[in-house]
Amino acid sequence: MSEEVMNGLKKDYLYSLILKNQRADGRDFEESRDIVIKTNIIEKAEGSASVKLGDTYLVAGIKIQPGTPFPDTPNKGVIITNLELIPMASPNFEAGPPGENAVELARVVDRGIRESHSIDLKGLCIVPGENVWLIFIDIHVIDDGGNLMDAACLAAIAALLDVTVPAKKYGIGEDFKLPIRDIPIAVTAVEIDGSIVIDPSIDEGRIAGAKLTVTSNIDGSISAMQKSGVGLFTPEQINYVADVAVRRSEELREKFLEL
Amino acid sequence: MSEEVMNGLKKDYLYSLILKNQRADGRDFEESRDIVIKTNIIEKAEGSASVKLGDTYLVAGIKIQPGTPFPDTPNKGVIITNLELIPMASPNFEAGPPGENAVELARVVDRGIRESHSIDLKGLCIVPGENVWLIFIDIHVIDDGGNLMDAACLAAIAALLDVTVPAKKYGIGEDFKLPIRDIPIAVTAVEIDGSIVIDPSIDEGRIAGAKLTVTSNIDGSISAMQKSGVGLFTPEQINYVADVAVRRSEELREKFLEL
Amino acid sequence: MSEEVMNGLKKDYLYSLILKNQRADGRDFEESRDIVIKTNIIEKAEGSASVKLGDTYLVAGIKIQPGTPFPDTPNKGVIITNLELIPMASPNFEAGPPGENAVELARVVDRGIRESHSIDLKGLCIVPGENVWLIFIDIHVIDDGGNLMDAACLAAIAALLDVTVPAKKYGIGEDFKLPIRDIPIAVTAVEIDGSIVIDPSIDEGRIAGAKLTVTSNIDGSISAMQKSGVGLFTPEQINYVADVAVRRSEELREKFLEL
Amino acid sequence: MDKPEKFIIDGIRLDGRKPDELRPMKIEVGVLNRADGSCYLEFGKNKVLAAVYGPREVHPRHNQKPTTAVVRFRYNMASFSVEERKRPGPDRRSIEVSKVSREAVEPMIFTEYFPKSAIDIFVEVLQADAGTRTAGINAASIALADASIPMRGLVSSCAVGKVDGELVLDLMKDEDNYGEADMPVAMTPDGEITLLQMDGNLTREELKKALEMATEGCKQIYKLQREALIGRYKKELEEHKEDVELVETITESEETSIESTTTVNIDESGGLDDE
Amino acid sequence: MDKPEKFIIDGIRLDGRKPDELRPMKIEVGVLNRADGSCYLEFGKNKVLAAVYGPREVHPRHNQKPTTAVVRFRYNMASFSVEERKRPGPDRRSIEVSKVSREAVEPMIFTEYFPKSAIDIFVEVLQADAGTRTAGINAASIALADASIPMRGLVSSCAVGKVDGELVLDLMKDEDNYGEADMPVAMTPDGEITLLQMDGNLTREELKKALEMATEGCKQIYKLQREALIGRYKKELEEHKEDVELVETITESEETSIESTTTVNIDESGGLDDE
Amino acid sequence: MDKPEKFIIDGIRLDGRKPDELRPMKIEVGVLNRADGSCYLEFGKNKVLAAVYGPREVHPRHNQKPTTAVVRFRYNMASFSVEERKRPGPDRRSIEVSKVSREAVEPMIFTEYFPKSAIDIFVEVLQADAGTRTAGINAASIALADASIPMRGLVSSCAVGKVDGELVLDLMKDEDNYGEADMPVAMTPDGEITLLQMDGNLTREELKKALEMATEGCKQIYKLQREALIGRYKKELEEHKEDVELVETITESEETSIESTTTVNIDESGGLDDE
Repeated sequence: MSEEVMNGLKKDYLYSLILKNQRADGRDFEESRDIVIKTNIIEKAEGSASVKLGDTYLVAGIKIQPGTPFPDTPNKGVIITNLELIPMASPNFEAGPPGENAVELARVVDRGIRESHSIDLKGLCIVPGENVWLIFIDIHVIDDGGNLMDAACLAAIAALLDVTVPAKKYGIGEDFKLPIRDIPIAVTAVEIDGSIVIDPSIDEGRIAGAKLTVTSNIDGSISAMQKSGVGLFTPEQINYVADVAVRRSEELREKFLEL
Repeated sequence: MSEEVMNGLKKDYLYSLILKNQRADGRDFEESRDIVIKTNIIEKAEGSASVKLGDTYLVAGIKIQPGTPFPDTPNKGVIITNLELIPMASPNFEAGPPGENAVELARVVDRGIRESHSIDLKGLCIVPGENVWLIFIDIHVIDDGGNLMDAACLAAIAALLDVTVPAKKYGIGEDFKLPIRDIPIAVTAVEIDGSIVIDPSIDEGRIAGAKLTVTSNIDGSISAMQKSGVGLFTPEQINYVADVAVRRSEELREKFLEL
Repeated sequence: MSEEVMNGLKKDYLYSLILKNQRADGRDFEESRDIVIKTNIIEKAEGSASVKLGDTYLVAGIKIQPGTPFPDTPNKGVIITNLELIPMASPNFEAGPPGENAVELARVVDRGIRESHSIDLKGLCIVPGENVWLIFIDIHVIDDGGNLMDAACLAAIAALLDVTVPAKKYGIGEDFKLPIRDIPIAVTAVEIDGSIVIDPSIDEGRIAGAKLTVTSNIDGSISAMQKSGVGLFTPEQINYVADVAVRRSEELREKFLEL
Repeated sequence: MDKPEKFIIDGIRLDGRKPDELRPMKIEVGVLNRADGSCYLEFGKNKVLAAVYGPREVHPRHNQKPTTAVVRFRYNMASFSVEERKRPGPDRRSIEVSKVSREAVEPMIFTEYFPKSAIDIFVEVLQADAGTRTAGINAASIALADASIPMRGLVSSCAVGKVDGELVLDLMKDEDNYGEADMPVAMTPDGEITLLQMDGNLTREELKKALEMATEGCKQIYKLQREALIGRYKKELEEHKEDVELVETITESEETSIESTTTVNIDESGGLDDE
Repeated sequence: MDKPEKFIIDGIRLDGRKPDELRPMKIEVGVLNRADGSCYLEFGKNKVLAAVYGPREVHPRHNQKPTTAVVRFRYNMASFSVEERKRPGPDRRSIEVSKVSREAVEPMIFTEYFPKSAIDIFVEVLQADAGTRTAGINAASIALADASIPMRGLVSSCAVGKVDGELVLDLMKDEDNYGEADMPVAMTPDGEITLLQMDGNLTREELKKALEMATEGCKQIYKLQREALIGRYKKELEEHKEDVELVETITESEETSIESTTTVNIDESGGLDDE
Repeated sequence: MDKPEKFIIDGIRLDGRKPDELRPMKIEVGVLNRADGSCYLEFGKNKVLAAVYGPREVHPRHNQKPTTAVVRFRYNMASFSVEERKRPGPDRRSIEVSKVSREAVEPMIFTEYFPKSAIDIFVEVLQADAGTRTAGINAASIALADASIPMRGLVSSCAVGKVDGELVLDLMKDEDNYGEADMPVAMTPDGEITLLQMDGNLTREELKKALEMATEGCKQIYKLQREALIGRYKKELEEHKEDVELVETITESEETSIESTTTVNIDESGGLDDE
């Protein structure tokens, strides 16, 4: 009960701030929290990255091994994206197979990478119909500080940029860097009492009505979108978020030059 | 609690009717409810049928694809029968893997078809020991109005009669109609307060002591029987139900001439 | 509640006995309960044994069939050890996949056999990298009277000694006795109020702080150890239990000459 | 089918539709006995059933919410609904579709009226041909109304896609398989968005136009949904002759208002697509 | 074994039995310590254990029934009980066998004496050779009595099958594999049927005769079950010398009544078969 | 790597360590925001995270213990932590490691202070290189302290193994793969044993010596754990300037007592190994 009272108070407080064009951590509505990306943190993985986005912390590891292609794409490599909301990361997460939130996060990350054609899957064919490179993207959420979506997308693409395909180990020629052709960046916004704020903190995420993630590419086009949450957007709000997301993704993409 | 009171009242009412040789819907003890069978309702399935038996409604779909035979029957096709009591069909059904009722239904349907040698499994061998036709019978219960067993058996055999084996699609010769050699029909009776009634409604099924399903063939022989429910039958009752079932199955079999 | 009161009283009683250097069933601290081992009790298994250890009763069955070796040991047979705490054996066991106790028991049994090199796994290779003998050790706990670990280890090794490899059945030469090179014996001790007692009864196991299993070989060396339970041992206690275990295992090993 | 060279020839799509045309849609309300509300819906070759149970008790109890109803949505594909037999049970795709579908209809339900209880929505796909999630949402929305669940309004759903570089409404299977973008949308009668997903490639200008096309598509569907519910209502009334006089007045005026805003009818209007 | 040409030669079956003869049966009562009641039963090459716990508390509580006990029955085959190793855990066959076995014994239990509680019956098949479900039901029935669960009577079970076109009692493995019908039956002492399954092919006349044969088989088994329980009862009494005098009178009279109706004994009587 | 001919040459191991030397260890306390206590720990190439939540409510309630807290321990390996990708979710090995790890730390927790509640310990292995369970226990012990869970003392853990017939402290991966014995141990500050596992081959004399080596190893680790916690404590104090004066006195005297018993520091001391 007292927890519900607290949540009510917190909600009222955040609402009152929004009315005054303010956020609890002093950010502007279009401002992200600080981001720290580190790559090559797990030597045993073929690629890896950790992302800190404000209080959110997660790790992505890429494992690569040869395997059978899907029957309908015999000459293409395979991407398998998995995300776990391990109970370490939040009192709200439980052990067990991925629930709907983890599945949604993994699938939106996957679509962003896949639909931007970021990875040249045809370049990952070894023997057509028989042997291709399987790319396992595993994202481990360690600390849930809100907006896991953007952090997960950043970690996935950062880890992919770090990948060396271990061809030699399997006797399939020389090792080579995974060719990455685009850097899709996801930007998430939420609607709170009619206002739109970018990169919601965990408390903002909790009181938000609807959430929208827009993943955009180097050329400014959009490769994935996902609305979630029990709430509504007007078409105008969608277009506004898309604009902000494309702008913001350009700034974030510069992060990757630093790596 | 009030639900239990209602159930008690309903039980008393149905019992009192039975004593007067009556049923709640006016049927005779040996009378089935109306049956409507439609076939070829799912174009993407190789065979399909819906069955309405009174308030009960279910759909069977047959998918056929080549696959490996069982090691002990290398030159025979394979039947896999599955039935789902999806939560749409009744407030008493829950999502998840099939429970004991669904498993029992599927297995009795399967035995009726298998033991009547309705399908010529030897005719479904492609390459002995390597490749045979797999026949997946999937039964989807949509609306539980009682006596799912008889409806499920009808739907399965009706869908099988509708099957065209898609040989061409897999480059294995020309498409052909699945050869059906018998039309096994299941008839279920329940014991209520010493009386035997055929094709129980959902309320009759609920208050019944024991239930007996008899699946019989064109030649009047029996290919499967299953007693279920916490109750008893005398041998005389069993023989009586068998007689009624064989008679009734002959009437029902005529339905299939209409298809 | 009353059950907890009873448990409290039982605990006090057993504690008071221990203080007087006594056990509820009159045994010395280093004394095991009676053991009855029977082999070849399941004709359909390639090897089998039942073990009664006091009130504890369990059955081990060995099934052997050809299969694929592990990639990293292409010329070795495979041991798979499984143990089930079926709900028949105790009011505390539940149906379902093995829990942590069953997994621990199976793994300690497995390690004792594996690490003593009791089975010559290289002698179980049929075609290197392709076909080897798979040895399934399945242990069924029927009646939990305490100290399942020692009973399970005894049953496993007794059943292995009973094995005839069914080579003829699979057209791979003549049947042969499974060559067993060592007889690892597990001895378990528990700490109760500072004292160490061997082969705990179920009540002793329940009130014990910590438990230690030591599996030793013909040459007096140790092949597996496992401390379990929420309690502590001093290094001296560990060494003491190891000494007792090696001594006791020599006595038990003589049991196998009787088989 | 292999990829065709062109999807739009002289402004006409492979199945004869114009770029902004929906597939035919057929709606039957109240088709199930046990469920509190139900709907069978076909559009194009999609065939879906929706059922609603509730408000009803929540088991186990710790899943209850003290101040609102819990809305649960289970989207499921029958094993025989697709080309290759699908293994029964939920996969990752259906888990995601269930989640976004729930979030598409839940904003319209007065959940605050039913604290501690559950409203269960079940969608079964009997045949799939691109657009099953939008079909399911359309059917669920009607089933909710049929179950007399108090709602702010019906939700309508369709997809906009891109083929041959051109935006088209309501992708059918081949357009979906080889198309350049797919964007399922669900909307309130006021044009507010409750579902939005997209994969593929859209410029910001295309997104803007796509949202406008989706709005038009959802409007057409809304009218079909409303028509179907009124049809159901009239049928019920006819079964209670004594009430007919009063009712006719009501329904006629309703019908008039419909006819004044639409010329769509079941045969010539369209369907939905969402993947 | 490959299919033999004939299963019955000169009225004798492959294992030497007459068509209406059961396999040998061996019964031990009260073999387990932890269970409230138990029974080890062999017949033919089948070896099964049954254990009963209860009446005891039901977890989770919403599985309780307010006016009767819940009866639960778990039939399980050990991995090593069959030719090819069986994966541990329930499969579809064992789920069905558990259900019909529960329904075979539950009608005889006074469940109304123990509202809100559970009676748990566990059957473990240690070795299987056709007829495990009937073996399990026979053993379960004895274990229930051993656990002092109030019952209307013991349930007895055996199968009737058809080989070479002839009805035979209690199929063994080869008869089951290649036979033309298999019909496991369970009966009350009054000859009422609590379990009946059949697959294969029977005419109505054969069914009638098969039920008669099953009735005879079950009668024989009932006597063996009763004998085993009395044996157990006497043994217990011997362990309480002070009560012996009173008891001997009782048991002698019981035994007399048995001997008057049967000449079967453990070695020359038979077993059961149900699949 | 293939098996090397010798693991110890002139008293030096393949990675340059002496037989009784631990791998380098790095400890960071309080690295997570959501958890009540946390620790990141590297030793050798192992990288593990530990988090503690609690005391907190137990769901479902029938898992509560009326007089003590329930301690739960989940050891989990990330899919990318090992050479071949590991399937997500618990396997038999991680179930066993979770159990013995819980039993390694639980004896030190004052569980009786928190009846009906749960203390949850989560260990995630981000990179594995032999010794992950001992690394996890060391990190968990610190995370428990960081969460202010009342404890009798810290638990410290390392393994002793046998290679080339010689006992060595803290096996690294290659020594573990080809070694003759592996014995992970966890100890209280008083040298009492809370975890002990062994597989391989040890004589009774070797066991005795191995326990002595483990005791020395755990002592060294204990000091590193204590140092890390004091570092964390000081940092917190610095963030609360007003309290500094009082505190400095305390921590200085603490530090002195540490320096008087150890010369180990983070860079030159070692790690742990348990498999």
